[in-house]
Amino acid sequence: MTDTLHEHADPNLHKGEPLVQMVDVGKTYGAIRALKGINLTVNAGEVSCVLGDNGAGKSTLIKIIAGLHPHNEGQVLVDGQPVSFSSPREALAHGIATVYQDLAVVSLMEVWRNFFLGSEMTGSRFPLSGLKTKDMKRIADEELRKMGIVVKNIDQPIGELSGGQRQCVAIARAVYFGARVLILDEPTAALGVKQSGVVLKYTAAARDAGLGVVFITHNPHHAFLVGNHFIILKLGQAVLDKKRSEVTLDELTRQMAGGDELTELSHELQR
Amino acid sequence: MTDTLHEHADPNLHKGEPLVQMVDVGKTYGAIRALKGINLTVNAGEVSCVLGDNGAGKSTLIKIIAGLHPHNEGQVLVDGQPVSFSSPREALAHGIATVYQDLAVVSLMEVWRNFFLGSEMTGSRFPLSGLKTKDMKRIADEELRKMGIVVKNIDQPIGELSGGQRQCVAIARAVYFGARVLILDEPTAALGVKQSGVVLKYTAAARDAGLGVVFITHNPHHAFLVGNHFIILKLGQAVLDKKRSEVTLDELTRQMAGGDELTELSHELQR
Amino acid sequence: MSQTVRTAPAGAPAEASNRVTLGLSNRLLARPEVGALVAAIVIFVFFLVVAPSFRSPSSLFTVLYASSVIGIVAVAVGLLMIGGEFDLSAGVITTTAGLFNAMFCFQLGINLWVGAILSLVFCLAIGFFNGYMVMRTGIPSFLITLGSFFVLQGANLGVTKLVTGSVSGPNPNQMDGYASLNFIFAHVFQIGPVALNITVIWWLIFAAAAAYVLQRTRIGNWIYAVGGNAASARAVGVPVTRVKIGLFMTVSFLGWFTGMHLLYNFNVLQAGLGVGNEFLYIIAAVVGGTLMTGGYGNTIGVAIGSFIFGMTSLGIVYAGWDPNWFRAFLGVMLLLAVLVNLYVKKLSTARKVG
Amino acid sequence: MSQTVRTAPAGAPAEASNRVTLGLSNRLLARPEVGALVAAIVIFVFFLVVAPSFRSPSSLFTVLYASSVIGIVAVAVGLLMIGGEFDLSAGVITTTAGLFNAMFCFQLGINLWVGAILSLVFCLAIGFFNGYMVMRTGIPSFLITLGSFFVLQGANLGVTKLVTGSVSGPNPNQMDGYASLNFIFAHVFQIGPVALNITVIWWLIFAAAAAYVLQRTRIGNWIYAVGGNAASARAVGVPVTRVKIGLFMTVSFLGWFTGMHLLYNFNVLQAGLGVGNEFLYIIAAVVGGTLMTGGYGNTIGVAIGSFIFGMTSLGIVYAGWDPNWFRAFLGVMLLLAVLVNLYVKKLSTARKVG
Amino acid sequence: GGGAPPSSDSSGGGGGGNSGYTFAMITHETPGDTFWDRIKAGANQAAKDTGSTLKYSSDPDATKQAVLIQGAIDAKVDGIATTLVTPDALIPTVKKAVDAGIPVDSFNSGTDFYQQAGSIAHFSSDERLAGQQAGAKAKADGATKILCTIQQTGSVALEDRCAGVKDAFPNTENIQVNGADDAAVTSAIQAKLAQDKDINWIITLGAAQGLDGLKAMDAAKSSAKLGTFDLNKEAAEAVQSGKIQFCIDQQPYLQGYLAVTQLYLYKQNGNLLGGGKASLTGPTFVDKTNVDAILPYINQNTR
Ligand SMILES: Nc1ncnc2c1ncn2[C@@H]1O[C@H](COP(=O)(O)OP(=O)(O)OP(=O)(O)O)[C@@H](O)[C@H]1O
Ligand SMILES: Nc1ncnc2c1ncn2[C@@H]1O[C@H](COP(=O)(O)OP(=O)(O)OP(=O)(O)O)[C@@H](O)[C@H]1O
Ligand SMILES: [Mg+2]
Ligand SMILES: [Mg+2]
Repeated sequence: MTDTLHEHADPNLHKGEPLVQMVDVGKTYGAIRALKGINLTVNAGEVSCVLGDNGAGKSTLIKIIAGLHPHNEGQVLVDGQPVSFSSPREALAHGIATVYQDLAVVSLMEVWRNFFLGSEMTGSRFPLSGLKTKDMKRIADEELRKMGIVVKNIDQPIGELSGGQRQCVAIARAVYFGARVLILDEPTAALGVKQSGVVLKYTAAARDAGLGVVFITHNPHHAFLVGNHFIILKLGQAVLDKKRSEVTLDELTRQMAGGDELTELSHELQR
Repeated sequence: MTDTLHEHADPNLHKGEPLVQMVDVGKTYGAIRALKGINLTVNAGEVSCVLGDNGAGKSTLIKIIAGLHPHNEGQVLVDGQPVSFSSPREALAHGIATVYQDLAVVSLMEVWRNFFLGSEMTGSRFPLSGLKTKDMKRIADEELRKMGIVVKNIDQPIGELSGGQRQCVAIARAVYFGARVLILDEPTAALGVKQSGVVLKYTAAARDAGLGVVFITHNPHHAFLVGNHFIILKLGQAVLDKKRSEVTLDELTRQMAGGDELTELSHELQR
Repeated sequence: MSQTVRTAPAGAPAEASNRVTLGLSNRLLARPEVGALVAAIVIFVFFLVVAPSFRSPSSLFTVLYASSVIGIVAVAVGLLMIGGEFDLSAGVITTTAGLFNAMFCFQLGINLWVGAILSLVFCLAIGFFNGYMVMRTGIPSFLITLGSFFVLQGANLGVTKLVTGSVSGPNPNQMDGYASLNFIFAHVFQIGPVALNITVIWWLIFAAAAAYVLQRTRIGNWIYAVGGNAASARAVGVPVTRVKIGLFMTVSFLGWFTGMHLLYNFNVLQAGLGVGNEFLYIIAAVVGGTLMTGGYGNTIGVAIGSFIFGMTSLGIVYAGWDPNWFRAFLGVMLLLAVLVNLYVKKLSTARKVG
Repeated sequence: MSQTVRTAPAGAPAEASNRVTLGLSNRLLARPEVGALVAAIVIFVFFLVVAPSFRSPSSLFTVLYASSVIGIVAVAVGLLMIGGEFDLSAGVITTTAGLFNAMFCFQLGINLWVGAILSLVFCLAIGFFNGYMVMRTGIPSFLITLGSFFVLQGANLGVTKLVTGSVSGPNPNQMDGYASLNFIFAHVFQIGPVALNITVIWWLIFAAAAAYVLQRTRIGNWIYAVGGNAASARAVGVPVTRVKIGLFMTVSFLGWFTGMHLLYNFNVLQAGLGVGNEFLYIIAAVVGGTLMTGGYGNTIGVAIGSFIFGMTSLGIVYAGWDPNWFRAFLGVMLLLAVLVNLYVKKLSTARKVG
Repeated sequence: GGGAPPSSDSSGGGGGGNSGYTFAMITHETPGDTFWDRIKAGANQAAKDTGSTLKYSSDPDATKQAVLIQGAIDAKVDGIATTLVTPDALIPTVKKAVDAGIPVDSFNSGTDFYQQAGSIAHFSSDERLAGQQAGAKAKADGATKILCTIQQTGSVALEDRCAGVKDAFPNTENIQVNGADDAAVTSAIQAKLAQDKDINWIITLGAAQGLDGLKAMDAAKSSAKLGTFDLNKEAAEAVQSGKIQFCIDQQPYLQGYLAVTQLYLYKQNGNLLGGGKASLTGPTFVDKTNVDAILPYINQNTR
């Protein structure tokens, strides 16, 4: 997989250079406030982890970067230029690829078509030139195998896959096409231990290839394995914003959940 | 929450008594085999954990018990009687309540309507008698608060909630209405540490109230905290089937993922 | 603005901090029927200005009558659409109902009440058939009811021809039971200078009853659920099949009702009547804020949609515009109504409280 | 059965164990058009048996012609439906196209080619308008195109009356350019005893081209995606708005094409023509296996659907059945076609390989 | 079948029994209209009387009507009777039939074009003339303004009728109504009467719309008078009771009967009716003076 990443990564990335910056960004959905005063910098070659409770605004945050919803307040800068994406296509054109928590795939379409959707391989640039169907099937299959996912039939509609398998397709796609910034919204939530491990390795590899990564998760252990920078959201506001060097796993866990709940719980439930 | 459970639990449940038994059950989706030769017993007052890789057939297994898909092979017994549910309504009539991984809620409907959907509170048994709207809103709100979820407006369409919040509504509903058997398909996947803890406590409380619980998860730690019985599926077949006394957390984790991958990974990724 | 924001004490942010209670004006604006209401008012005022003869009370009642004849079936079609299905046979079933009643009683020489009740049973059976086929086969209701639309249209003609030897039904006005049926289905109340057709009253009753069922009963909850997400609804134990079949039967019930009105008001029905009305019902429902894909809407909105349609099609006549352009005006009016509706809905979500 | 099951070596169960390659017969059965094809064959054989005059080759070509006139626009409507939208103005736009061309050239006395091209531009503009409004406002396409349906219908009548003083357009057959346009849009090839209308050839070309685009090009991929799940498609960078607008314009392009055929074949167009055809297109698409909700279907299937419709409506006439029951027969035939289609699809998934 | 006249065992024009001919009749009928039902009744009776087989089909869309004619050619029928409502659209196909050696006659509409089409004979009422006569009657009755209702959008024949009325009485206004819905027709006429108080005469183009017009006048408390095209039982009774001033009858039964009989006689004898001109079956007026005589025929569906 590292080869895939290096092949596709933008060669002009320099570690530590800011790719995406959010300055005092806020967002309301009609009457409901989802985000307020968020500052976040995504640097090349670093993983920024966003943690937080359910409904804290994590998905909203990344939907803004990905161009799915415009922000209402503050500024988003990409490569230093202020932007307000009106469609994900624009974000993709800036090399920002995203795995969404809830809108990953088109159920009725085949696995390989989903994999290449929006970035199909064609013979020429002419819009009606034929698709390279065989190559696309082969590549989709290979990339999925690298994640340890073997779909029974690459021509199956993706709606027939299990929830985790679908998630893997979406992740494999984003990694394959994510040239500069990779955004992952709870990528490991639906995955088993093994697949989670693979995703974490991918994340690390992407970071090492110089990409900027935003990694959203509920799992402080996962976050701490790969993150360079941690932000914890609560009710739409950042309550913690620290470098890896300034924080410990214990602190993260405590901040996330009001303490070592899991350990406590295990005592409580012990029989 | 324990009070909720005790209020609603069937008083005739006796610990250890088998509620649901699956004997050599198999299932194919058209050309695709999803399950084969599964034996599983859900006893009153016990938690049966089903673990397995993505696509192993966990969701398929519980969809059979829940009456969503009929099985093709073998037998399902409820209270010793062979059954083949043709709709979830029949399963619910047998006191089997389920939280599904992928079809939890009706997005356009209000939170409280979703909570009570299918089990509305009405003034009388007459089908056109008025709904007890106020009571329903109050109870939905209370039950959600018990899980630590505060929705901004109980009249909001549930589609506007975050993924985790939606999951919580579905869980709270199943617990509230689950009178005999409670089935949870990856309930903690979308949840933060804190909410996960709440769900685990619920699960334990349900068990202690005498319900039979089927708990599906990717997380061996969560499973081990509450489970009495563990089954690991691989490619539709059971590869491990042991009582709590016969197994350790380490063994579970190893079996699930081919070993202590996470620990290994953390070494690998350590910088 | 009149919104209230309850902010919890700072110490307990996780508990209730950004909890929100929407103000009355926002809650009102968010209702599906309000957009339609505003559109109706705009169009009403518009015609008051451009069409002097629109201003008399009797004109209003003519418009109400025209709206009610579309509106009664539209109530049921709206419910069905909220439940996620279509019924293209809703137009011709009105004619089937009337013809069945008239011919049956004429041939056997029995009381019209018997025929009316048998006709009702027959219509309900058609509704049941539609619903059963849709649920059983999984074929979209558009296709199933298109089939029954064609079959009923053909049967109206074929059976009438067979029974009466012509293509119009017999005239029931000399038969037993006519007076009472005429009163129930087609009476006209003279209130001073204006004539109020009883269908207007029925229309309002049906719309209100349906609104009650939708908002306040378990069945209403189920209707929204089967339309919004049938799979989820089934998963939590909603009897999806029964609800949908019930909705199809509701459509055929109100189709029967309108058929009775047509029979006892106009006495003679030609076999080709009713074709095309199925779309007017759908238009009324959609203009009234019902979602084409199901799960959202309201019968009050549907009633307003019917009123908009009735008002527009007669308003053009009252205004005395060139009849050749009738359809063009109608189209523009409909688009305007829908746009106003949309604009109001946007307003309701764009107002901030945070 | 001819399926192959590749079983991996027992040592590596996690790698590829229950991986499956479907056999040819199962893969064939799973295609959207196969059900329609089987239904078409059943109906074809049925009419061969019951209608002696159906058996002559010239009858077949008449059926093909009738199918092609529906089928050309149905190809585009099928694409649009796969893309998740409807177009109710597809029927009247054919008339608009023809009338525009005839009246424009007649009034100005210029070459018909000029009018034909301007008419094309005009139709594309209507398609663009439909698509733009749908995407811009988020109002369902059913409503937007219902509006343009009414407006075009009214304008066809109003403008024609205004320009020619009657309700039919002028006859272009003495004007410059008629011969070449007639050849392109309405030529009839005499092949021995049978007459093959050029529209049949065009129909097959359009259906094949659309099938190629759908299956083999990036745009086809996008059409499926915007119909299957517009939000997901947008999220991965598919230009949803452009794709949908393009689809609406395709419908109006083929509507224009059919309008040209009507004009140069029948010479005089009545302003009321084309109303109701929009549903025939939708029927053809749905009978051909297109999903009403979008994301699934195939233009070969749509072509077969058009053929089923053409065959059924003429077959009933060839069979000489009681014309009063025509519609009833048509309804039953359509239901049968859809049921056969469904049955075949069930077959394809019920066959096991595990 | 309904009320065929009690005809003695058929012996038409020198033949009879089973002639073995198959004729096709193709019209632009909108299904379920009593007017067309009379045409069919006449045609069926003629087929019975001449011992021929009749295949009837129809489509209101001219382009599809042309396909139906093509279908009749394919089926190699012995003769075709068709309406020529959109002559230019149908003539090419009719010519094909003639070229294929199938005799064609025409009826109901297309008076000015039947010869050009190669039709051997034509039976119709002149729509425009009928309209003019209706307009003249209303004028004589003291009309100050006439309302003419058109129940099918964009139909040439209906437009012609209203145009005729306007010829005779320029202060005539048209409205479009939805003929498939009596309630809609009633309210539209009612609205028009309220909008324009000058209207004191209404001419409807179909019997059912005439009856709807009466309802509308009742409701609008209008004292206008009403005449209508076409006949049915209720309309005739309304004429009898003086509510409708007149019905214009173009004798559809006769048109259908003659069209088929002409084909039969042409095949059998080479007979031609009309002497190279269209044979008019109307307009005839049914009013208070003659309605009693005609009513029995209406009741048996032949008038
Ligand atoms: N389309 C929407 N309309 C209205 N409110 C919304 C919408 N989407 C999200 N919200 C609200 O915004 C807040 C933040 O939601 P978001 O999805 O960003 O949370 P999250 O942090 O991703 O939670 P989770 O971990 O459960 O996925 C929630 O309170 C939610 O109810
Ligand atoms: N409706 C369906 N049609 C065809 N195949 C299906 C269908 N649903 C599931 N499958 C297949 O059955 C297998 C088991 O799926 P299932 O959803 O039970 O897995 P799972 O163990 O729940 O996985 P996950 O942990 O990812 O949710 C998968 O290979 C999947 O592709
Ligand atoms: Mg989220
Ligand atoms: Mg699962």
